[in-house]
Amino acid sequence: MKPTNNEPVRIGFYICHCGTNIAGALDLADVVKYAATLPDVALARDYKYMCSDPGQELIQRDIRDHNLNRIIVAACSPLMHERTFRNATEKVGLNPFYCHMVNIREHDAWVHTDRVEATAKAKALAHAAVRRVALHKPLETKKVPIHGDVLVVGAGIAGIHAALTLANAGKRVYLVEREPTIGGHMAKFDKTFPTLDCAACILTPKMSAVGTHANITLWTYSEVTKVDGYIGNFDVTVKRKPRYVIEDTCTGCLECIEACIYREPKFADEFNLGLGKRKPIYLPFPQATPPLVLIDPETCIEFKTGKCKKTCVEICADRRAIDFKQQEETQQIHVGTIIIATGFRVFDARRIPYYGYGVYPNVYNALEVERLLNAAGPTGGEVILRDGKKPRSVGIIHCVGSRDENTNRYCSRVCCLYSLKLAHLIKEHTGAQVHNFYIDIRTPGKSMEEFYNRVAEEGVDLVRGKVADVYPDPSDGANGRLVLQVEDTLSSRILKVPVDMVVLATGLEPQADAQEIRRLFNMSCGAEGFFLERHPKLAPVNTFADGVFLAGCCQGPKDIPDTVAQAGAAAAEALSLIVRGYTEQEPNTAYVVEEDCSGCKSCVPLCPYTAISFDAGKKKAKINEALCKGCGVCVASCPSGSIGQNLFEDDQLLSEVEGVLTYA
Amino acid sequence: MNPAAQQVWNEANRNANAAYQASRRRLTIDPITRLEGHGKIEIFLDDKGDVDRAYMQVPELRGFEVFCQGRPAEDMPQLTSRICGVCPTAHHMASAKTLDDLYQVEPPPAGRMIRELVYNTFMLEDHALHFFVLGGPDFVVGPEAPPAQRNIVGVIGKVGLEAGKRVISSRRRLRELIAYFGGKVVHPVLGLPGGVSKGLKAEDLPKFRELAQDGLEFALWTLNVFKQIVLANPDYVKLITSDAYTHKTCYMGMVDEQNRVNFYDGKLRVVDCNGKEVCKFTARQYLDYVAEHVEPWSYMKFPFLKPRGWKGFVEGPETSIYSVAPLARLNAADGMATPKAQAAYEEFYKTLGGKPVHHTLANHWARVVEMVYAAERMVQLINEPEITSPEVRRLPTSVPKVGMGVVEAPRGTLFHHYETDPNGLIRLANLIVATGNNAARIAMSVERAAKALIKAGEVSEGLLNKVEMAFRAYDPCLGCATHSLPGHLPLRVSIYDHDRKLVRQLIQS
Amino acid sequence: MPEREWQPRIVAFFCNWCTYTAADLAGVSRMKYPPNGCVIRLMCSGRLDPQLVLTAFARGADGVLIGGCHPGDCHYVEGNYKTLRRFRLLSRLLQELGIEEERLRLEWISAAEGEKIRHVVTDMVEKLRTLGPLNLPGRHEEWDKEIEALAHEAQAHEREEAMSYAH
Amino acid sequence: MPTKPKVAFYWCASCGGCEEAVVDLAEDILGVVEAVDIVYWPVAMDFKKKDLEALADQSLVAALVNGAIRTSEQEDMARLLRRKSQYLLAYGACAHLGGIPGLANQFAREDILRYVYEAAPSMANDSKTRPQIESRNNGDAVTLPEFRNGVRALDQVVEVDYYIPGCPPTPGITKAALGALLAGKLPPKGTVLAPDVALCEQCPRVDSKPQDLSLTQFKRPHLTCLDPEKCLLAQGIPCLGPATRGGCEALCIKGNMACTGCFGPTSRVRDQGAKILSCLASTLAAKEDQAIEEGFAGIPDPVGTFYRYSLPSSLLRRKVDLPPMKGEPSL
Repeated sequence: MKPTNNEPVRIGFYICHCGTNIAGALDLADVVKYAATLPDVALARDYKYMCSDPGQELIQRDIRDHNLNRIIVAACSPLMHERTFRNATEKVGLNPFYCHMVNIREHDAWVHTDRVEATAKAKALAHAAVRRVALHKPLETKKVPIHGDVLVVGAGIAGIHAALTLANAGKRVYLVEREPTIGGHMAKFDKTFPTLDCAACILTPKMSAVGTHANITLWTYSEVTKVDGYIGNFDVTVKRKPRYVIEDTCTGCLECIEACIYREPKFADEFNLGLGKRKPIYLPFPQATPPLVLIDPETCIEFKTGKCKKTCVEICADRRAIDFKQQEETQQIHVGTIIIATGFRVFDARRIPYYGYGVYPNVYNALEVERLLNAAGPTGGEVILRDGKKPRSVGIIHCVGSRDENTNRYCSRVCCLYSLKLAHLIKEHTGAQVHNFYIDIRTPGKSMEEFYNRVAEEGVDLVRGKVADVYPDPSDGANGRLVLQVEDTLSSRILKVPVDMVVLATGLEPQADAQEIRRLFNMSCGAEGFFLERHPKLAPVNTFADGVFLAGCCQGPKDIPDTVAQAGAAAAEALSLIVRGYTEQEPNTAYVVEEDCSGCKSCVPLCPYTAISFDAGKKKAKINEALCKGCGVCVASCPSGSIGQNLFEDDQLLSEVEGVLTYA
Repeated sequence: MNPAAQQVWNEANRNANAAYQASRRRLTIDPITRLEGHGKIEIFLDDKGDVDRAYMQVPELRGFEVFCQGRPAEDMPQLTSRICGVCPTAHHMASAKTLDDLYQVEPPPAGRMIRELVYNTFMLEDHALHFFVLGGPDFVVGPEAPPAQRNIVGVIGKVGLEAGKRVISSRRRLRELIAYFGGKVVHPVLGLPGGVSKGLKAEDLPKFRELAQDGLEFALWTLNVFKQIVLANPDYVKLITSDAYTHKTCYMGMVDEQNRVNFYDGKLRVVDCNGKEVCKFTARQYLDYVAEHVEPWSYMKFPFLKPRGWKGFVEGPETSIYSVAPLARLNAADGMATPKAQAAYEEFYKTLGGKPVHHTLANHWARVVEMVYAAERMVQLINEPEITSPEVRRLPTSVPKVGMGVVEAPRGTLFHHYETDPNGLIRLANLIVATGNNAARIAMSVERAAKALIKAGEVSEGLLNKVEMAFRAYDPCLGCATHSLPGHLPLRVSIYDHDRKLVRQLIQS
Repeated sequence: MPEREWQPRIVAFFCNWCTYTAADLAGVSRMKYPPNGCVIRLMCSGRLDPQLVLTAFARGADGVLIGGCHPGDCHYVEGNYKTLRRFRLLSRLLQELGIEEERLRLEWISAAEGEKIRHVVTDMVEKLRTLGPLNLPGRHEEWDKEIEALAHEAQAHEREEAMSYAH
Repeated sequence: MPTKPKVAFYWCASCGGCEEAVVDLAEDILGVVEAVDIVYWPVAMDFKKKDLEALADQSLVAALVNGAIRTSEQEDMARLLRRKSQYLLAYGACAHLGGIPGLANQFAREDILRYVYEAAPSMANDSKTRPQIESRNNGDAVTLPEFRNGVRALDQVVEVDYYIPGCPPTPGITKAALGALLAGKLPPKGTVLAPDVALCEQCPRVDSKPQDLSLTQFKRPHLTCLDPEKCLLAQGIPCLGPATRGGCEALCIKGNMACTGCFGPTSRVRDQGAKILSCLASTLAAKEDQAIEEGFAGIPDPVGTFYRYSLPSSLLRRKVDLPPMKGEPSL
């Protein structure tokens, strides 16, 4: 499958120093010398930075002056710069797919120590490329239209911000939230560092904006169950759980809650992490959006016995908003891009037994304390112990479930600062003596260090040391007081600090079902389980699934400013696709050579995208290029070698194999 | 291979090569022609220029028994048929019967009939091939005729184009029947344990009834041709009965309950050179009655009657050497199971002076008698009401271990013996093939012929052809005989004087 | 080129989305592993035609490493299951033809598992060292000497004949 | 008058089925005999090697050689015929691909000798006599020729111009090939003279094959009732049809048994076994190792199934650890 016009193949071979990244690890001159000897190679050069403008211009000039018709760039990973160099060749009228990259940085210079061997490997890879590129064919990139609607999954601050950004730009957004209300973790906070402005004050306006926005279809208490299709054209199935209250007719008057036959709330209230109580019919919290009640069938008498007076229904009267028969329903939507903002999960402190969380009543995690501090919280903003007393001394333990061999190695990034915030707020609310036990204080970011200094000056006691044990004070009349044992590594003394309340600065973890979500959307996860961005610097909100973007803590722990910034970035990425209206795809599609096909149908069922059909009239298989994603499964399986694949033709791959092995 | 042995091999090899290179400039008949396979004859003369010793060698080894190891037993009918493309159906059937035994499953009546029908059709057409194309020319055209004529084309010239066409078209139509059931006529695929892969459609029955009838007429016509051209010619009769082609050995053949010839199934009966029954046994018992002897100068093994032990290449009532193939089958049986064949059988013995007949060349006649039986049997089977039943195979249920099977191939008794693991993968395979069974007698015939025909170093092309005839009379299939050897080598006759020097070069012209 | 002492040679077929990216990650993370493997990029491990594996061995590879996404994670839904099935059968076939099991290896390596790349390549190189060279081109060459010998002999013989005609 | 074109037939390590195939031209063989001058055909005519050597080089239009190559003798004949003829045709699966005798490439020659002359159950050979390359018998030196360590296809020994595939080739394609040869209407050198589309195209059962087999298991034919109308793959029987050149008229299928691949791969495929393996493995539905193994239980002998005829011409050619190895002198 040599080029159709049988002009002689003239290859230009370029090898990049990448500063010292590559040049430092292998003998480039030697590789260039070798490459120059290979068949069809018209010229071979090395250059400091091929990807720089002068580097690209060098290629372009050579194409003109030496009428090259094939270009090989030995440099970094093609996943990094293939497009760059293809564009460069295309600019001077050479089909971009006559350009091929050799990965001698990530796969060679950076991972091998023996200079001779690394150089030899570069030669082998070069040889493979030379053989391969000679067989390349001119190809057209495939344009795929982008559907204008966007799906945002998760309605915490990240999802909310992304959704609003897009909606305000006039795009239709489907915002899907698993919980009955939007707001996510931020809605539970009292104040936010470093400015100490009230979380609700900055969040609730955005929440109601979402609730009322004409371009936003908000589905709470709902989950995405199926995603088909690909960038530009996703078909998404959303499961809507029954809340037993009809959205359109419920006015949010809350009379039904009053009317419930349970006089008093007696069931643990999820929003307040069990610190407060609710009734079987309830509103998650006052500013819940949408402002709709829901019924918990687990606790509702009617659901359990069917013998309830249904006082709620009576009071709702002809609004008829309550519907015990309500069924789960599914919605089908078609969108062009997707933003994943599924957030994080608080580290479960019970995994560190010696801190006594869940054993000693006065050991709290940070989020619980946020609720205690919150004026709308279960205690109306009173920081009180379980027995109702105000704590006189409080110990805050940093890095619980972070930077820890036994739980998570990574730093959760926000704990230091929120611990300082909590120290400040607790002091403010209770006047208690507050001790912070830290490993290191980490306060990167704008005005964070200043905030740290301020709190320190307020007289919070900062102890550098990892708390080794938390146990009940044995002395009489201690009633519930706890002792923290820690080594102060600055004065290297073992301290035993008695406190009334222990706050654990629990870290951030991936959602429990992160793996399922990843599969659903065909993304990847990093080692610690957060969703993996396509490139940490160059594509921080992209994923390996084209058209799917990341925002917020599902990608890794971050604070609110960064989350909002990233959400904006994700929205912008989606927007740029939509505005452009199409995306270019690798023309690596498979095709059936009709006269060769025997009609054995072996390939037909193998295609995951049903791109292969069988023409019963001709008795031949046919591949729909628009549906083909270029995996090549059918090519490898075709028993008579009658299916080809652009960019991955049999002879191209065979020549690559032979190439790498020819250099012994 | 250990270094010492290695050295011996290499040494031997260099010599072999040297010897071989030299032999290319020696008197040769190279290769021996008109037989399926190759062989090599070394003739050594004494000081009077008479034959001192002649060695019939077969230097070939394809290794079927070994490379079948690890293969699924059900593949054996197709694998072993590749031992010989001339009698693939014989190997295929022997193998299928071995699989019946291996899996302890009997084919249903229709399955068995189809097998036997296909098999007799094959015997008929294969005998015809030999009579008209391979062996026949010696008689039909004449042993002394120029080589360019001693072939099928020559035969056609002699019997006339019409007759020639009849031979060809009859064979073709007979082979169409084999193809109907076997898919391919060379290397058919019908054989499976417990029956056949495919049945006979009722609508196709008339076609094959007619074919069987024509087959019978063809066989009788062939018998007639043989009588007119061969028996009518006193020289040929003299040749047949001449001492040069006569050996008193034992004879082995398969017989039915009434000791009548049967190709597909029955017991094996052996008679001695006086026609007295030596033994009668089933396939399962073959290891008690047959053993194989090795000579350092040939790759072909020499089977003999185990109870008698190996006594060398000797004749007479006590010899353990036996022969197979048409003459042997007739000698080993008491008669034929069908009327016209029975008649021909009686005439055969009447003409040649009673049983048993020891004249190797009588094989050609016996072959024609068998053609008549095969054709008559075809007619019987195709008229069986049950033959169109769709029940042609029973699926095996038992765990395989050992299977042994035997048929009468055109060129003689053919044993297959497999042992498998419980999954039916071949662990051991042993094959004793028709020409193998004849090896010892062939070697003797060749030496006898050489001794009788080469006197005082006097060698003519015609004479050498007669040496070949001694050989060809068995219709020896060295393809089969050497199934276990790697590749072929053409037969070469080299004649050396008492100083073991080459006598003279003889070029055919 | 100078004859370097034998080094195991691995041809690696990595899928674009997981394993190839993992190899990039190993690079970005500056992990060190032996230079014995050359990676050939496929969009999906399901593109791996067994002919490529056999060609690699026939052309001198000592080992072939196939890298794909973890089961359930295939970027193309199920390509890696097809790879798995081909691998199982191919591995059996190769062993029956005398190629040791360790010479053909299938690993599921996700985009995040740069460390696994390091481990797998290092481990495979060690195993191949203990197995020694496969060197099929050499073995075929060795085997074919037996016919070349005769070819020369024959030519010699012909020359000889030519001479004799001359006289 | 112009002399008729000269043609030779020769066999190497073969079963004779290919000669039968030529004889199976039946009436047409007379036409062939009319059109050409057969100057060499050991199976049917009394011309000897000397006659062949006497001919001028290139004086044969064509030599049709069947059988695989296992001995020095065969290599020698192949070279002689190559020298004497303008076109050398590999006739039949053995010459084309190595054929069934090529399965011996899974075993060392010593294994064969030991079994045949010592281990076989019917052997009576306590002295462990082996045929000797040179033996002396009351003073007579009797020699046997040299055998190779393995089997080769014809084009692995001499240059081949065309291939006529099949075990054996059908009269149809034989006639077509001879026709093209005599008419001088020949495709590019190296072509296999048969359709370049897989067998399914001409398979009478192709329509009965569903688009999605999603087989849970491959089956062995002797344990399965075979529907004589339905696609054998659809019945779970491993069939090489999809990976095998058409042109045989699907004879085995008509015999209600699976294709075993004797026509070899299409021109686009380098290794027939690898391709059918890939196809069948992809077709299986199983996903877990256990289920996959069970699925393949019906293919207990992949080498024998996928390389029934093509082991010597496959990419690996033979079991890799057989002698001669480097260092060991070749026999």
